[in-house]
Amino acid sequence: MKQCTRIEIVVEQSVSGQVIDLLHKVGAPGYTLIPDIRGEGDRGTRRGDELAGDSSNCLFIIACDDDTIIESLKAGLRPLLSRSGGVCLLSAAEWLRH
Amino acid sequence: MKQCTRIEIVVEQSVSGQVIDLLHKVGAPGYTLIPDIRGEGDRGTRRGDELAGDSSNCLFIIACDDDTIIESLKAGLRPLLSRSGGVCLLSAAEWLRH
Amino acid sequence: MKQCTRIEIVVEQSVSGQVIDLLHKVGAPGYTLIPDIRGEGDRGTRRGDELAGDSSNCLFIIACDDDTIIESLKAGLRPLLSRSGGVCLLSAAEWLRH
Amino acid sequence: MIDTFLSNLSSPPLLFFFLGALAVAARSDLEIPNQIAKFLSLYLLFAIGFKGGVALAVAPFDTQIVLTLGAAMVLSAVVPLYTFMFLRNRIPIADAAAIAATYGSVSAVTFVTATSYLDVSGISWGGHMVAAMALMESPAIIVGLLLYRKYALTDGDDDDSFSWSQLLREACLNGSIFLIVGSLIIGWITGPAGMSQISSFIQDLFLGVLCLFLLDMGIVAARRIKDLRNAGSKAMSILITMALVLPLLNAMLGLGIASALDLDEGDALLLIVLAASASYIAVPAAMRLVLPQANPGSYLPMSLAITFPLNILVGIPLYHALVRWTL
Amino acid sequence: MIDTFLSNLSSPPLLFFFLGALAVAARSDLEIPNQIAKFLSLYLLFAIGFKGGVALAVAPFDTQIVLTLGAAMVLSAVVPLYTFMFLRNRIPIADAAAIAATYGSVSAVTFVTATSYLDVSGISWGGHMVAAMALMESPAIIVGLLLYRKYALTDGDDDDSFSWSQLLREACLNGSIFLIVGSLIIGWITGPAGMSQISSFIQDLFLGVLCLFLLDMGIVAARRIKDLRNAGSKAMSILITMALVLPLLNAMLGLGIASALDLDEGDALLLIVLAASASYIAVPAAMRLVLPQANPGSYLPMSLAITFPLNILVGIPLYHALVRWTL
Amino acid sequence: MIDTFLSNLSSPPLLFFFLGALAVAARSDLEIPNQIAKFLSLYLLFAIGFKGGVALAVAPFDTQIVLTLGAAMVLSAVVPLYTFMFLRNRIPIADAAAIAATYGSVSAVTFVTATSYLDVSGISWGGHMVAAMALMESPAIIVGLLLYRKYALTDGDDDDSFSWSQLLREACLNGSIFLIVGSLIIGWITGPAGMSQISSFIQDLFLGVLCLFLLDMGIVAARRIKDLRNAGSKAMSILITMALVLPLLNAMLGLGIASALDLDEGDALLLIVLAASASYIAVPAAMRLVLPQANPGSYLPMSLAITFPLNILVGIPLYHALVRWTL
Ligand SMILES: Nc1ncnc2c1ncn2[C@@H]1O[C@H](COP(=O)(O)O)[C@@H](O)[C@H]1O
Ligand SMILES: Nc1ncnc2c1ncn2[C@@H]1O[C@H](COP(=O)(O)O)[C@@H](O)[C@H]1O
Ligand SMILES: Nc1ncnc2c1ncn2[C@@H]1O[C@H](COP(=O)(O)O)[C@@H](O)[C@H]1O
Ligand code: NA
Ligand code: NA
Ligand code: NA
Repeated sequence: MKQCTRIEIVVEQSVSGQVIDLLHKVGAPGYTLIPDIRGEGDRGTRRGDELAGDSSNCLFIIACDDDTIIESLKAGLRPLLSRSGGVCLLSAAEWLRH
Repeated sequence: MKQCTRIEIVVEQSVSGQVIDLLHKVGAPGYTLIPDIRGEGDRGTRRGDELAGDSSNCLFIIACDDDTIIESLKAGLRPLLSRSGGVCLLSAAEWLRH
Repeated sequence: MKQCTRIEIVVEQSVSGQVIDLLHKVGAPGYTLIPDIRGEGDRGTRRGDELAGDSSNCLFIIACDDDTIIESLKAGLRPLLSRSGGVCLLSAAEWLRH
Repeated sequence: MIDTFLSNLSSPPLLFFFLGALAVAARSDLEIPNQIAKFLSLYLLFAIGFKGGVALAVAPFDTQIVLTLGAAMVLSAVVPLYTFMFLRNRIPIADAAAIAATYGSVSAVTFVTATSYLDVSGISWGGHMVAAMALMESPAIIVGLLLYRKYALTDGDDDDSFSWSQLLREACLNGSIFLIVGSLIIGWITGPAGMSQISSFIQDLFLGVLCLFLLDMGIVAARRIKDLRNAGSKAMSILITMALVLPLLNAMLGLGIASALDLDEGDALLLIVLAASASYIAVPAAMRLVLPQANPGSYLPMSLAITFPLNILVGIPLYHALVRWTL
Repeated sequence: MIDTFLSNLSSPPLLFFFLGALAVAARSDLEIPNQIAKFLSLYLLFAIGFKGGVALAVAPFDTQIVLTLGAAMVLSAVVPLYTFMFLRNRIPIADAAAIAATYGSVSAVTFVTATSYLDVSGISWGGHMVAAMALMESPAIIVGLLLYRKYALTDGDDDDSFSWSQLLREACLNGSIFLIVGSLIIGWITGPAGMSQISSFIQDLFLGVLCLFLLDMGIVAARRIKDLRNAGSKAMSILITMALVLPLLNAMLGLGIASALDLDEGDALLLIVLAASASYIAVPAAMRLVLPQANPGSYLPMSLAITFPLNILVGIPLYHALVRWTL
Repeated sequence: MIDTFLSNLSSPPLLFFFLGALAVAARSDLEIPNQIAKFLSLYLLFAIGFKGGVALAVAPFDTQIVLTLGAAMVLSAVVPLYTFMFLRNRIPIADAAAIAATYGSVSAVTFVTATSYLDVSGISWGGHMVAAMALMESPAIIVGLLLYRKYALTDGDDDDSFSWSQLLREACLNGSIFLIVGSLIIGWITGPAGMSQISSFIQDLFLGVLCLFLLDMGIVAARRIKDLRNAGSKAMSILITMALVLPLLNAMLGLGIASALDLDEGDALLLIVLAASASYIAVPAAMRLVLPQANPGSYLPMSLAITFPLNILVGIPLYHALVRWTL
């Protein structure tokens, strides 16, 4: 078991590629991605009904134990979140190493 | 960064509308919704195989920094959870503001 | 409200049956399962594009307040994670009892 | 008669049902994605509804049709009554009410399989039978819930959450009921002219889609059998017996009504099949919302894993033989 | 003319649109799974593109066709100009730009509904109109964004995130545009020989698929109406008026061009329908990436919940009557 | 011969494969939803299996058919042997075993593309070739794993997780193998009578569905090429060379067997295509469970991004020319 930070990011599906690029750039050790989900926030409801022009969200989960990586990830996310909306939550977790 | 509570609710898909209504009523700042997922609990297995009469679950994630809202959300959820089952977990998190 | 541990497991979709068997064996009180999701880690990208031979991941969420169960779950997961990859995160949470 | 059985069992749709069940038994990972299964089911409802509506447009209502529709609704309200009375002291009362509703209501796929059985055998049937099916979906749900409220709630608890409007919405506006009724009405409005526009889609593909859908049904029904085994309680033997006996009993009732109304061969068979079939989509969906106390682990395996295969494999040719023999 | 209206309203696809809207109004849970809806839409684009390409292969380009294509593109660039100018001081400027792009661009499903209206009425139309539709998707997006940049960014902010290559990619390589253009080219390469291989798939199923797709459109459009009600701001009345007036205005422009170019009855109607229709797939997708400041809650309900039903229910027969009367 | 190439390249299905690849190259967001892609693939397996079964029902087994089936299985067991021997000292041994299994097994879509190539060219082929395909899916998986266990596990580790029953289940009961074998048997049981019930669904739609499926294959294959570029190691050049050479080598072996058995033109071509094709569904699925040590990043791009396009674009007409020239 190892202490780490669990980072959870919800953004619009269409910018998921940009988040993946960012994760590669900052050197995140991996990520899990739940695509095509829904949500509601300041920018209205996203019902994931693409044919109605509605967008979907997606959710990234990243376990990371390197603070430098976390800081650059946060820095890279901010402009993206303020442009296209979304949330990013951080919390402490224990990572079961295999 | 801002302290907040991360609320995670798993309920049967068919009551998701009631949860959304509740979130609107208590004034939650937003939510993320993962529809059509599976699970197992006291009320049996939900395989999400609707054509076999099986129900799905859905998962709500809500970041909230207002304790009044959280309390009314909890109060509103209890009868729903005891009627139709499900779980609600709360934990502390940091919210990256954009 | 009750203290509990929130366990989150990401594994390849094809071993989800083994995880469910394990959960039954150790006596977990229930689980929530998000199937067919994506991810990237040491073993490459899993785009969930089965027809291209690509595998999917799935994510389990387990709320548990019994330490014995948690320990046997961790013990059962380790070989599975080292064989087929994945992550397991544990954190503290409060469980709203209905 | 053995002949009819064998030819029924060797029709492609039923063989694909077996294939699906076999996949589960052999622990193959064969699976129809769930959105696809839902789509195949929407297609079948859309096609059968439209077809029924067009048939109604060319052969309009007469007294016999009105009587048939009325009898179908009564059937769907009566079956829950005796089912509930038999079960209510034997199993939890919420489960008894849910099972009553399940068997009073109908299974659209069983009906569709019976229509394609008739089509392949060259026996005609009336479009109003689709309307009869649609009318039989809801009454049982309402009767089931009223029975539960009458017998379970003497102590007055849980009463506050009851709402007639929710009950009626769940009973009558379930997506599958809505689609079949809507397609029926549209088929009836557009008539043969509408049919000529979409008949390749609706008629030519029908049996192929039914094959794939029954493949999926075979898979889910077989999984349910496994579930049944897991449960293995005392009550289970009652439930299994009921799941085998009720369809036959209800079929007899259907046969009685069919011969009283002097229905044609095809319509008689369809009415019997409706009586004998049990719901596994509309009723469970409604029960989860209006009667969450009932355990889906009891009523679902009964209708899906026992009654459904019983009806499509043995029931249809058996009821057909009875119809021939009686009428 | 009343006749044309009624026969349009009683065609199966339109009735299924109503059925979808009714499902939402009645609070039924009827729903088409989203991957299925996406697939039905891919099918329609694939089929109409291929059909158009094959038609082009047998009746190759002439001057009138080239002029039609040119006029279509100009139309798609001009409509955003006056739409934006009218709106820019009345609502937030990003919204004005997005609405301008929405109405300059086109709706493939409206087009497809018009082609099936023509097919059912036995009126011929040219395959190059599919190319015209494809050409009209993108220019409006580019014009809309340029207008926004010219009028909104005097203060210079937000400028850094702009990239021409991203804009062009979003405008021209959106999946739906790519598929229709690609299918058009493939249909054009393979010609009637290719068509004979896949015509059952492409032609025979077309109207049936369109029924199911419009069922879904009815559902999503009706949900949007509910959204509109929720919003209920002052600006909303402007937006609703625009959503009703713009299609008629743009249709007039289309009619003018059609009669200037002396188009045939079928092609004239299709050009008008293209002018009158508003995008709800390609433009919103592009706007979310290149102009996230615009609120989808304004431009989407306009095109989807008002302009789209207006066009398919009333517009097509009305424009047809105008074409007959003018040409 | 150039003619055959060009006409192959200009058939709609192959052009849609190019279109998919182009979409990725142009960075369009065109995408087939994954449940839809899975459904299209289930449809193709269902249709080709059923068709093969019906063909078997009318032209039953003779010695040559039995010999063909036997030869097919042997082929599928032999190819992995030499592939593994060549690779085992050049790349990680688990990867060598997985690649060996991949190339010994077959690609159903390549086979299906070849059958539609034959159908469009008016050349007949035997239903037993579908059985041959089904028989070739599994042996290579077992041989591949046995090779790995023989050569990798001298140090005895990891041995505990091995289970013959799991291996056999993964090798033989994979969903796609199960569906094709099941459909073959059902087609064989119901024969032409069954076919007449579902032929519109199975035959008329086949090429249209193949177009959409190859569109998706073009997309995923092109993404894999991008993956290959990312990897860019020394071993990669070996892998790329193998992915180009193995299909040709295996095709020669197939040609030899075909002429030894004196097969007809159509059957000969299909046997060669089976030999030349490499698996990208059944084998990877099995490998992930029974040999998770192997890196899917090596064997998948080989079969999917190189061998698959090579076979359908160049291979089929080339092998056809060779068959014509030899037999
Ligand atoms: N308070 C919140 N809790 C959970 N998810 C949120 C919250 N606010 C926004 N989201 C998610 O982030 C997406 C974009 O949010 P916004 O930019 O506020 O519209 C929404 O569609 C939700 O999925
Ligand atoms: N201990 C648990 N951990 C995670 N999810 C649970 C747990 N218990 C129940 N659930 C979820 O909540 C749903 C309803 O639970 P129940 O009412 O206990 O049947 C289940 O289908 C699961 O998805
Ligand atoms: N650091 C991480 N954070 C979140 N998810 C991860 C992480 N590493 C791996 N995963 C997930 O676990 C799966 C298998 O990981 P691996 O065994 O490292 O390839 C990946 O496909 C991801 O979905
Ligand atoms: Na019944
Ligand atoms: Na327009
Ligand atoms: Na091979």
